[in-house]
Amino acid sequence: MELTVQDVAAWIETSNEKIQANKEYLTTLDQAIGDGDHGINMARGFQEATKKIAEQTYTSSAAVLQDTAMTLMSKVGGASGPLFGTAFLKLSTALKGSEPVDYKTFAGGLEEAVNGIKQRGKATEGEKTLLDVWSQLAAYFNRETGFDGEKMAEEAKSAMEQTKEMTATKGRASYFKERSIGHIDPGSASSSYIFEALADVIKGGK
Amino acid sequence: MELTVQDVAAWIETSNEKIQANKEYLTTLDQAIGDGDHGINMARGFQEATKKIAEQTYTSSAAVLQDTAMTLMSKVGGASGPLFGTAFLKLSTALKGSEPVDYKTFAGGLEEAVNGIKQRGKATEGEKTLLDVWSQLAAYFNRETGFDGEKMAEEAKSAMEQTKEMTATKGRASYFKERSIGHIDPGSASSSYIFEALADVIKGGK
Amino acid sequence: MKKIINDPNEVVQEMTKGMAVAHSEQLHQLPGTTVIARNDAPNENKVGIVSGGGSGHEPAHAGYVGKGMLDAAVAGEVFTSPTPDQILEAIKAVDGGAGVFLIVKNYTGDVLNFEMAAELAEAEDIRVEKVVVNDDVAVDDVSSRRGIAGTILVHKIAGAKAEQGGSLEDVKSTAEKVIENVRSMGMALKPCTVPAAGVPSFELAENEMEIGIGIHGESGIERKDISTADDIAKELTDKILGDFDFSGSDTAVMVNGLGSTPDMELYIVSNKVQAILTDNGIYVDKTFVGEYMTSLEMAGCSVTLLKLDDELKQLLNEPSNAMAFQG
Amino acid sequence: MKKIINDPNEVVQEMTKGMAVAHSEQLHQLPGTTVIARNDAPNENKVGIVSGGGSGHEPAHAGYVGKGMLDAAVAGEVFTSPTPDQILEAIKAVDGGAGVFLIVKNYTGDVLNFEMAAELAEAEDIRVEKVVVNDDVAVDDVSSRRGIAGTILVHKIAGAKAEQGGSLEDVKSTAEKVIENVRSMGMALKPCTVPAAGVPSFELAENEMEIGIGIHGESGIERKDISTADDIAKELTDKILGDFDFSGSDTAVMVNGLGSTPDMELYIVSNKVQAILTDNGIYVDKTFVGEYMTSLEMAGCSVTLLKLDDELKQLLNEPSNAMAFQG
Ligand SMILES: Nc1ncnc2c1ncn2[C@@H]1O[C@H](COP(=O)(O)OP(=O)(O)O)[C@@H](O)[C@H]1O
Ligand SMILES: Nc1ncnc2c1ncn2[C@@H]1O[C@H](COP(=O)(O)OP(=O)(O)O)[C@@H](O)[C@H]1O
Ligand SMILES: [Mg+2]
Ligand SMILES: [Mg+2]
Ligand SMILES: [Mg+2]
Ligand SMILES: [Mg+2]
Repeated sequence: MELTVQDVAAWIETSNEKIQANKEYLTTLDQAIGDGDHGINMARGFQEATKKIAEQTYTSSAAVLQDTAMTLMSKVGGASGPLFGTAFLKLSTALKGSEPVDYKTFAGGLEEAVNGIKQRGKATEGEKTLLDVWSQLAAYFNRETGFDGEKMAEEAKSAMEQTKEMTATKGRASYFKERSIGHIDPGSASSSYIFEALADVIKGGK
Repeated sequence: MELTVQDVAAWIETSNEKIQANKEYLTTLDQAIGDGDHGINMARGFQEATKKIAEQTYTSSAAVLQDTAMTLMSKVGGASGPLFGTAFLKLSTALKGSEPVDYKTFAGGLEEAVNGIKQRGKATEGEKTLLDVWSQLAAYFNRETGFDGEKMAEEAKSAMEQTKEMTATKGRASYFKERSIGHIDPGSASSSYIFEALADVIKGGK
Repeated sequence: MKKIINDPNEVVQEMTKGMAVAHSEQLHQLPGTTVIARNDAPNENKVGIVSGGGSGHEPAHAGYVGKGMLDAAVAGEVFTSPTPDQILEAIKAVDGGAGVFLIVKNYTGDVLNFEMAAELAEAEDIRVEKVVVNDDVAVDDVSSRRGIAGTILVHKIAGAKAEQGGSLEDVKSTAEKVIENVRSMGMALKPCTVPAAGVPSFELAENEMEIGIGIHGESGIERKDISTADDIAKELTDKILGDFDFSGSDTAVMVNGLGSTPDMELYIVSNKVQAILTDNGIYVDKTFVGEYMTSLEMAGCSVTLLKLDDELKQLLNEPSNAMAFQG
Repeated sequence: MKKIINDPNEVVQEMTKGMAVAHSEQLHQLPGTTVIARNDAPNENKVGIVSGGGSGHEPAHAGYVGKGMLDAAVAGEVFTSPTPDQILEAIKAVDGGAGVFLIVKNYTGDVLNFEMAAELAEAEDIRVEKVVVNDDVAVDDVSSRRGIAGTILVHKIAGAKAEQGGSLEDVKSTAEKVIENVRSMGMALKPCTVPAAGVPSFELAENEMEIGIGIHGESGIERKDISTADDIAKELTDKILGDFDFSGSDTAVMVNGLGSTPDMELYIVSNKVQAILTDNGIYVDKTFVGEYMTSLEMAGCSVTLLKLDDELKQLLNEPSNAMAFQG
């Protein structure tokens, strides 16, 4: 299968649904090892992104993702705003000109997104940040050859779960040092919802 | 009987004991219809007055009461400081030259104290203030002809109890208007302890 | 009781000492007292301005000691009026020959102690005049009205008048004009705890607020469910406007925090107050938002409105170098 | 949640609007943003100074907008860094041709968003430089140290330098000198509640305090039983003195309240801090006591120490008309 403009728009919409539904849970995660606003930030940003996309008719996936990126950048704030903004912007750029989006192009776009996050956040894998989910998903996409909703959702969940045992060395959670162990990283949780949303779209064959 | 210098010093000391023992109760009364500092204020003032008196040897009751007055004036603060200070100062002035103090002189001194309180506080009887206790005691002394600890203590207690049914129209309790009904006036309670202390001294024949 | 203190009975001494040390370039403490005075006091031929009252209302009153405002502030125990001997020391320290002016808040304790101090000063041949501030419209009976945040505007304007060389009578009549034209109204969400008492001075349920409360927790007009900032602003402002006719006037507005209310909330209230005043044809010349007259860590706010004429406007805008007053 | 607000999601908009209306003689809000700017901005050939960050730290940052300090402040959502587009608006509004200087607190969110804004501004041919303040010695790793109350001293000194006509490079190197020489350490007794969250951001038992906590409730060094003000002052000051050698130096001291700690308690702490510094042969040139960098209604305080040379001393003493800074 390939991703159509409608699929990509549905992805953002479904991400928003999941984030709204888990807004309080995300905030609780951020209260444990951060400042308790992650759910609020993400819910605000994805709400606006969904609204923006619903108001427009798009002819390219890249355009959907670019509007998503710009909205997240200007509405989320905090550490996660520029990082998610960068991730979607890099993905958008990589997808430009491919319509519908084939698997390989998307996998390459994810790699670009990961590089963008790394550069912006000066983080590497294992520092207990949203990068850990994006990076593991990019690697998974690189290993595989076609979209598989089931496996992708599993991969996202497991990547998120794995942050639980890590010691945070970036972002607010790093102030907790070893005490950050045992808590899921909030940004990884919301990243996992984003990939689960994509999995839903793929499974639904939308 | 007549009051000696030792009796008068014992009066202040016993007043202090009673006030210290009831410090929290007085504060509770003031929390209900005031600002919750009456016990603290009185305890601070009488502690200092007792200390001052203990440090000195006195040859006149008037001198004991004058030092009491000045100490209360400079250590109690709030509304009650100047009022108790004035009461003891007027009493002291009236007792000057009478040693030991006979009943009539003391009764006259109480009347002066009442006038002093009225003038300073611009209050009259029935406004639910410490004046109500001092005024009722002065009237009682005027009716009777000799010191009687038993009856005097009863009179003080009943005067204090009567403030419970009054509506406050002076001091902080007046902000509560009718809601001040049902609460004993804190300044009346501490005044009652002062007269009970005098009753103890008289009963003890000290 | 969660407080950063040492001995609950020494809080006032340690606070005044802390102030004097922190701001020694400008202020000092009179030895053996809790009086904070300007380093340049007494100023020859300038009327000395003294205020004070119970502690726990910081920055009132020592925060307003400085050029253009008070010459000295007398700090009593927490929520307890200072004693006449302390007030007398302040009066003596700031008398530069032109007399001393006392700004007293209308509480029995403050009035009695300042009155006695004035008598003692007069006995020492110092000319003393005073005003009693009663801006709190929560109390119906005008003679019983409490002095609350409006007091700070009296400090400012009387201080400026004295600094300009006004006589004792001038300062008094200007201060009286401020008092005639100033009204305040407050409310609280959470009580405070007097250190020596150790327990909150009153209780408010999780969903309750008290309208018209005094700055020591004295009873207000009504206890009811918490409403929005806009409703609260409206309730406080309406009560003030119902008491005094400000329509068509130039005014100064103060939105004052009682201790633990964030500036954020005060500005949200101020936002609505300004809108209400505009709707009522009242012009706002100057706005003060912040903690000016607190009640320890009480949560809540008060709104103050002062009608300005040209003299008051000019005096309000004079510079002041008091620590806690934004010129 | 006991707060005087309307809609928890509108607190920042209503606050900034309230500020602009209250202080319209001096400040205004950039339309469609939560940026507060000086009315006289941009000043031709003066370096524009911009700071900002999450809201909830009032008076930081908008309270420091004024002559001699900031040209504009950008308010993010509560405890959430502002976004690049808003910061860009501030930069554009204050650029008078001499470039714009950004003062950023060291939080990932603030750094990332200000960095992106700087890139956007450079794309529009505006010269931008920035510093990242990391004064909080509670964090061992220097690169992760948070920016807390010391930031205000950076605002003051960089602002004065720009006002004197310093170039973008001058302002930057002076600000860097402040950052090299400033250290802070805080503690909390009670948490605060973010309006949109509705519940306290952390819990502290009735008898507990947290040493080294951040201004958003980020974890500190140690949670333990509440001790006396003197012990707390000593713990905070010792940690600072252990991190940087202030001996023999002239310094500025700031004792900052986190939101609901009465001035009384801050002065009691200040009193002890001064004594400790004197014992250590450290000379205090200037002391600030009050709420400068808060954390909504958190209870607690921080101590900041800045080593002064002649330049810093002179710049610190320059006048400022910012609402929340006592010149
Ligand atoms: N340097 C970084 N690189 C990558 N991700 C980061 C970095 N710092 C923080 N994050 C992510 O951001 C999340 C926190 O986002 P959020 O709570 O919205 O912002 P803030 O920390 O500013 O309050 C963390 O859970 C983490 O996944
Ligand atoms: N005008 C007055 N005349 C006489 N007594 C008064 C007057 N005002 C107050 N009091 C007395 O003072 C008492 C309160 O004293 P206290 O609590 O020490 O002072 P404050 O009210 O200043 O806190 C009241 O209970 C009342 O008896
Ligand atoms: Mg967060
Ligand atoms: Mg009382
Ligand atoms: Mg009192
Ligand atoms: Mg945040």
